Amino acid sequence: MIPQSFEYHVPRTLEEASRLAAQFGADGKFLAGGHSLIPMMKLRLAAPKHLIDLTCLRDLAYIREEGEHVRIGALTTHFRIESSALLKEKCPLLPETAREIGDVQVRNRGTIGGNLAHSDPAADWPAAVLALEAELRAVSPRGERGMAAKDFFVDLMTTALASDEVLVEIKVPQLGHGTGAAYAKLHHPASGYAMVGVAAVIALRDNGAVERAAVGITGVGPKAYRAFAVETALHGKPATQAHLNAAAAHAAEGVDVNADLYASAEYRSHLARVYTRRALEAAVKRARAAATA
Amino acid sequence: MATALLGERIKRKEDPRLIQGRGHYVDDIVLPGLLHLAFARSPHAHARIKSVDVTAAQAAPGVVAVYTGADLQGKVGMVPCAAGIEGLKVPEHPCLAVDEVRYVGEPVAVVVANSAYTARDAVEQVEVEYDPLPVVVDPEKALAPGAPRVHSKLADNVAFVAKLEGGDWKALEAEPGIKVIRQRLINQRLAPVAMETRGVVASYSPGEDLLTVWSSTQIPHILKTQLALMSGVEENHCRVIAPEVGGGFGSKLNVYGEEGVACYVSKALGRPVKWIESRRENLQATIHGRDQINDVEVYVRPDGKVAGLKCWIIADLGAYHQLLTPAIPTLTALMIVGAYHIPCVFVETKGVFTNKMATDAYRGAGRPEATYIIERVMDLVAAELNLDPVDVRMKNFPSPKDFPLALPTGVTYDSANYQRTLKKVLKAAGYTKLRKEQERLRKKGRYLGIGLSTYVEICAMGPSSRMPAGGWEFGSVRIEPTGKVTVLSGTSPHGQGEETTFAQIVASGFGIPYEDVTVLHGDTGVVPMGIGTFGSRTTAVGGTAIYLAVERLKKKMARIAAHKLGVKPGELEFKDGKVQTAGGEKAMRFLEVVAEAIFAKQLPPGVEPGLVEQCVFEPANFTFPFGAHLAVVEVDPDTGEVRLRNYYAVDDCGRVLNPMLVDGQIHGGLVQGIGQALWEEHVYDENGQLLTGTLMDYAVPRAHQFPWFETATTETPTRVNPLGAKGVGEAGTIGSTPAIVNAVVDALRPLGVRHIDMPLKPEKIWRVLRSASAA
Amino acid sequence: MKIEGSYTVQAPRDAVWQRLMDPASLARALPGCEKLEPNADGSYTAQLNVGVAAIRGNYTGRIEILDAVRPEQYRLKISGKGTGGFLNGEGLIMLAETGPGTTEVRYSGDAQVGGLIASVGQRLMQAAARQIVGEFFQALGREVQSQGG
Amino acid sequence: MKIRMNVNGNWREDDVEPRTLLVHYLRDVAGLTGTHVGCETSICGACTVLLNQEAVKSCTVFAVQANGAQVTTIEGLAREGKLHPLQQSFWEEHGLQCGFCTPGMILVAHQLLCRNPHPTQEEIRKGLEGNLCRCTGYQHIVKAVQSAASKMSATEPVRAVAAAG
Repeated sequence: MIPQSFEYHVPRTLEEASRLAAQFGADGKFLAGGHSLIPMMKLRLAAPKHLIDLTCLRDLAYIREEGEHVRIGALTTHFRIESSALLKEKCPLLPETAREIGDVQVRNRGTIGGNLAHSDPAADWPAAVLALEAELRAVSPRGERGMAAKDFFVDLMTTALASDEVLVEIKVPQLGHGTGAAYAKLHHPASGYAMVGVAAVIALRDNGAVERAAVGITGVGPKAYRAFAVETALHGKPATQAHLNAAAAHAAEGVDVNADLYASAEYRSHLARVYTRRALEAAVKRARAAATA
Repeated sequence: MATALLGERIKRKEDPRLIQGRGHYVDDIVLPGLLHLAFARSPHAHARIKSVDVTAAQAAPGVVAVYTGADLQGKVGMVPCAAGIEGLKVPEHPCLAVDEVRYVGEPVAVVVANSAYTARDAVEQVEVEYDPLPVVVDPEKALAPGAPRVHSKLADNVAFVAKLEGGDWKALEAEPGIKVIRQRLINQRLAPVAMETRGVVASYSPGEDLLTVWSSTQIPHILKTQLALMSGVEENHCRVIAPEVGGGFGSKLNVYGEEGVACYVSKALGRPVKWIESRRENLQATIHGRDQINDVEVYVRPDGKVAGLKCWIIADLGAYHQLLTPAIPTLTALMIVGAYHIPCVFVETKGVFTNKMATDAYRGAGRPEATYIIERVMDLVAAELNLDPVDVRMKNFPSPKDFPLALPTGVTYDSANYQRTLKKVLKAAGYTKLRKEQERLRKKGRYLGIGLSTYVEICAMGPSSRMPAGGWEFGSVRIEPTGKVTVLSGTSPHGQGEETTFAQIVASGFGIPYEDVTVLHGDTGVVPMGIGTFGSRTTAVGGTAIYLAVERLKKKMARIAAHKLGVKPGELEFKDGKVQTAGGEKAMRFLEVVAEAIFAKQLPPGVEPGLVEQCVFEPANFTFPFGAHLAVVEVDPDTGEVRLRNYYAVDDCGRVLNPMLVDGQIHGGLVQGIGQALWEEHVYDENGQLLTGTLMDYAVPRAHQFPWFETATTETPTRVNPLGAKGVGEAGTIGSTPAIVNAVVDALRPLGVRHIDMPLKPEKIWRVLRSASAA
Repeated sequence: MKIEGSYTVQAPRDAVWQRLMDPASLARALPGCEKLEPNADGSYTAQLNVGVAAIRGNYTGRIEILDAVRPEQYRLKISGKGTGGFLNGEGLIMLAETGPGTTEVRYSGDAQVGGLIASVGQRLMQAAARQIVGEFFQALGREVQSQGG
Repeated sequence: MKIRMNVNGNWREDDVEPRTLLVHYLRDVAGLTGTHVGCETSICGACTVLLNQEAVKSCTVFAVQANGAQVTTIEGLAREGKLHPLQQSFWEEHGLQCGFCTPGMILVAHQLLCRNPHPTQEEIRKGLEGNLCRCTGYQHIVKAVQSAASKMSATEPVRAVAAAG
């Protein structure tokens, strides 16, 4: 319950934050909402010597529409995303996913950037940003760069971010005409984490065939992943139940599936298939609705 | 200001302080010079302690002292066990381990520091070298010849074997047409998880030689006696206070090593010390519940009449005895026939040591296991004979006229009408319609299940002859010169609301405003004697003591008033703040009578001044509340997830004193019982490591997992006490678990499913579904 | 906890074996290794700062190589303790030449984890173990390459 | 490190270790023991307070992170000796037993009603998902929130608890 001592730093600018991180190396950690890090510090699983609090960088908390994209500042809380009227209209998958994270207190405090940078294997945001083919933008002394979501998640709690790099923005392309998205999750009964969480985006052609499918899955493997095999299986096919079933069967293909007290690897693989099917079904339904709207 | 009557829905006296954050739990107590304790605990399930090096910890900033098991040897008594079972092996149980550790989380050393933060830092610096020893986790393996022994001084891991037998087994076994059904049932290990963890503040004043202990406990008086024995401070120099206690559920019906250590340290340093358990420690080192393997054999006649029941119980006791560890599974044997007239019974209970934390009383304590066994048995019988579970139950219920009913288990049920509660719950749920709906849904490939449980429990513990350390309860009532009434109770309620119920008893007895009554409890310096709050006894036993004290006072006041009014005491009644004749022609205000009694100017001859009476109530028997529950579930055929759709409960706890509180007790119990059926499980791996070490893994039920509970009561008063109340604290927990399991098994019946062990995690059900579809 | 897997190193079997037996290479390849000292009995004493991302702990332990059959297989015995509790493990390491200049290292063993990590890290343990082992073999691969195979 | 915080309407300044959790700051430094600690993994919600009017688990916030903020604890909910409608309803509907989870429950319910003055039963249950109660079985808590919702909408718009008044 009581974390180890650390030094606390409040940088006023991104540059300063990045410089501090470079200075402390492995001894330093960024602190955003703190809802991934502080629990681990209280158990003393993590004991960083320096905490660099980013929450003073208030201009990193925003949601705005720019052209074909929605841009979300990394320090935007889950709740702001959950309740954003703009996102409900432009990218409803994000509020839908936010709603499934932790609980109201966690959503009030936790941030999308912190969640993604921590990259817990059962966190919800990774599935959504993967399925939305979002771009994750980061700043370091070397400048700003963008990473495709599919390249961002490297391994268990390991991302493509360098240690002095600050995740600043999640840039999400708006869904086009005839596109639907959905998030289907099974909550762990104790932790609320995803036993399996599947975000699916489906674009339908006028003839009802699948133009594009993107599926992000969390909770199943050591990191969240794009289920390319599922996507490929759907591409160009009519979105019939039989095709959705067949595609969903690939959900855990090639993944080193997690096992814990609540679900063996075998069962979790099964859950991945069922929840993928459910996410696909819901996404197709919404895509059809969007097409007729 | 209304005169509170028994049976009314009255708001609680406890609440104003609690809803404003003004109550004081142990961690809220601050004393000048307070030091903080942190315990170094074993990461091994079984190991020899080679060395304990405390030099680094001692040198850490803010550390005042560090003590090891060796330091305390001979200076603090053993952790006590009060269970009296013939032939029971009682291994030594030091407060801090000395040579060997026997479960993960066993305390090895204690750090004393000037803040909780520094204590936490320093405890990591206690260096313990361990030599791992063979571990035994599975109680069945612990019974095998040559199994590693938890206690090398003992010949084997069997702590006790108890047998209970009744009825003419020879005749039954020879009976033609008798059918025998066998089933193994596992009642998994649970963690009580009171929202407030354990905590203790000990403060020793050398000048007065006075030890004051604030503990989050259900049994302050028993704890006082035990801490006196452990610490060597004379008992009349010890005071134990249970302040606000944030839930107990049996886990605080105990005496823990940490409490003994806190007393010792305070005495040794002459300063007050505080220890607040972390949740991790709570899951590791506060007692666990349940954990039995039950092998049953049911002897049933073709018409569904159950004629005999055999059960072999293996009870996993863990590594040591806590206060009542071995006694708990013996309650299972006592209640194994449930609400049914089963003439032949045989139970063998084996208590087994393993390298785990001790099990002990957790809400229901041995009775949920019994109810689970017998209620699963009823459904197994129904399935086997293709009968409706309702019919099987009705066939085996005793008639309401059969009570009091002596059973082959050696107990006598006081009063019941099982038929009535069952009929009432079936009506509430619309049973016939539900069965039709089930039929319809089955055709669509949907699995709806309907599960029943018609439980009976043993409560109001209990006659002293059947209890380890007395089953009476103390109550006293004192009327102050201003007419305010002070009630003392030896019980120690911690959420049940007896400050309210007791005030109702007193106010309605005297005919005075409920607001004029204050109930004090949980302080051995204030309440002279007591047993505590557990076993659904507080109202039925503790409330009766108060009721009787009120009656005694009323007699005295009536004598005084009669003397003054010139009437016979028997003509007077207490009503609306007056003591008056039935018609109200002659009356004195309550306060006038009080003044007469206390100022003692004109007392009748032989009447002592003052208005204070006490009573130690000794119940002649236990009480046996009962009820009928019905659960409706739907199983997701894709994933095995269970959704609880409806829950109906009809409970009979005798006379209801405050329906709102009864409802609250039932609801809370239901959630715990349903939690066991569906989610909760405290898991050790094969090396004795506790895998459910935080609330991230141990699933405590949450609000969104439940439908609206439809509850109702029937009232079959008991004659065991004059209140007619039976107790309701554990009913919901006891009744609900089998209802859920029966419902899920019922849902899967078309697949030929006969039984699934708890908790009914989706994966288990999915595997059943999958093997059924493969078959 | 069962740990098993395989890893392919682009080097001949002898070269891989050599690196696996070389304290200096091991010290460089072991994730978070701060110290690795040989003991008189042929075992090593190691100090590691090991973990995944922010979840790290300091461990002191003993590594033993037993029943070595050069260059095919050996048994590895590890015991250590530290801030996260203790770890005891034993496993079999097998080297097979799967092609010219390609060696497959297969490992299978059983690890017993106790203390803090066991009681709070259940959910992540298997994946973390896999990742740490993976890091080791990756580093070992680099070792072999840099030593010129 | 020096911090300033407005707790229940009063500004205070204290020197704290950076690692001091907000819950410990409130309890041990500010002496407000109505906020409780029930777990150590941000699960149980007993430590819930309002931080700048949003419900947070004060065991998962460092006190230094709340520097300059407004905090409302259970002690700050009643006004001029008058119970908040939620407190009143928890009392009337028997929404508590041992009382340990109650301050957190009341404050999270406050958050819920601020955002959704007329929640359905399901929305209430969902709103309580971050708070554990082992005593009540939740039903009376749900009832209490329903009752508070109707009280609050009958008398006044939901009163946001602004620490500064």
